[in-house]
Amino acid sequence: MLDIQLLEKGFSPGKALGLFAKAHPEAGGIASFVGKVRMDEGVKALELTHYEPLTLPGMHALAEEAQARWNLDGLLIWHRVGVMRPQAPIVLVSAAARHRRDAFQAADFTMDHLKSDAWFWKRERRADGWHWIEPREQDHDDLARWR
Amino acid sequence: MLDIQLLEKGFSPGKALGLFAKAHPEAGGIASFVGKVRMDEGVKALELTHYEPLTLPGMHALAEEAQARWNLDGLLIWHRVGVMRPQAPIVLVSAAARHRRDAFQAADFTMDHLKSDAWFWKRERRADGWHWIEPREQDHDDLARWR
Amino acid sequence: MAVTLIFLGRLADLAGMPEREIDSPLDWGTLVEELEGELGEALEGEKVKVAVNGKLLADKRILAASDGDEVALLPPVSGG
Amino acid sequence: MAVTLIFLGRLADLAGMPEREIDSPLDWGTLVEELEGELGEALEGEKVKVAVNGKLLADKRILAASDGDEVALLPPVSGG
Repeated sequence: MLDIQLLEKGFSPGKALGLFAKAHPEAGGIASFVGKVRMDEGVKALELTHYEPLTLPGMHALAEEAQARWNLDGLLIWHRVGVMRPQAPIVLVSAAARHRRDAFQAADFTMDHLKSDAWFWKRERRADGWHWIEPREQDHDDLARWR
Repeated sequence: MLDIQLLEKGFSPGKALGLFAKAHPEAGGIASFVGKVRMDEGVKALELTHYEPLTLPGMHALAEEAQARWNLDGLLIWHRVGVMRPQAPIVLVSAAARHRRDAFQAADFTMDHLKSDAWFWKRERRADGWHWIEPREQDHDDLARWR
Repeated sequence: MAVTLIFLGRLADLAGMPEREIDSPLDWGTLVEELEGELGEALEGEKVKVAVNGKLLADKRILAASDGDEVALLPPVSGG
Repeated sequence: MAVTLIFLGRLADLAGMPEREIDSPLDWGTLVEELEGELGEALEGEKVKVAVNGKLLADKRILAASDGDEVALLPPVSGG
């Protein structure tokens, strides 16, 4: 079962994970990742822009690729868009599978792709205004692991 | 911050993760794994035996090794002991870190070691009685990745 | 007779707006010419991609948009 | 004058009990002799480890337990 959402408002990762686990009683393991806006000094807000005609289909395609590569019972991908404060959750990925490695790999793969190969544009507001953020070199390296 | 527990009673992974996230506002990411008793056909219950004088110190040593290998803000390891029903959570691992890869690696590493290199003995009750479970070959391979 | 341009990421800053209309029909040469200055230059960058009605073009230089089409101009992404 | 033996995992099945007392002092030879039959044989298996008062022995054959000690007999683990 896929649960793919672009969210305009805040959400509770703990609650979402609880419901996802309940929806997959057959899964032996669930691997999850929650990404939050970091409290980097001087960052007052983060804005994520998307282009829904590409962003949402892209998330579905990503989920389908993960399902094709690993034996999953379910995959959840929730991603915030809009303006967020430090500590707000940005992204939640959760993979339910019979076996532990499949769940871990699928969650890891999905996060790497969301981070630098999905249609999101990110900027930070600092004291002197907004600044666009580019993926770090590390993000590209992370992605290359799956090719 | 380490949160290492051996639990005699059931617990709610969603709730535990929510509290763990709240306790680590500085972490940019939290990677988690929940392992549950699988609903394999014919399995009526699972029992995990431990030997506390070794099991608990072993879990602390494991957590310290993970902290030494990766840059973590916090690590939670909760493990059930006693008799459990299918679908009950057995283990929860959660790693909070500034960077995503550290969180994923630490959670993955900790799970692999809990699975086949920690002081737990597991048996299943089937229609014809109790059966001891050995780690699968795959579990040993998983562990070898970290050496 | 118009095409809607959608500017994403830093292209919206350069354009000074998130979207605008432009006369149709529209090909790549005309688009770059119309969006002169820094914005036009930025569009020529090889990392900028183009989607028409939600479908990514393999090569933006084959752009051929007509009345009612939505053309999205997409700089390199950055998410997570 | 006694040592407490703790049987873990399948060793508890073979012993028919989770723990018992045995006379001290106790060395490895005496222990295997006392726990005869299938249990004694199982203990000799190289994967069975021994802890005294919560400290794992590098080599179980150096066991030297005295009155009040707790000796845990540990078959291969399996968790998760």
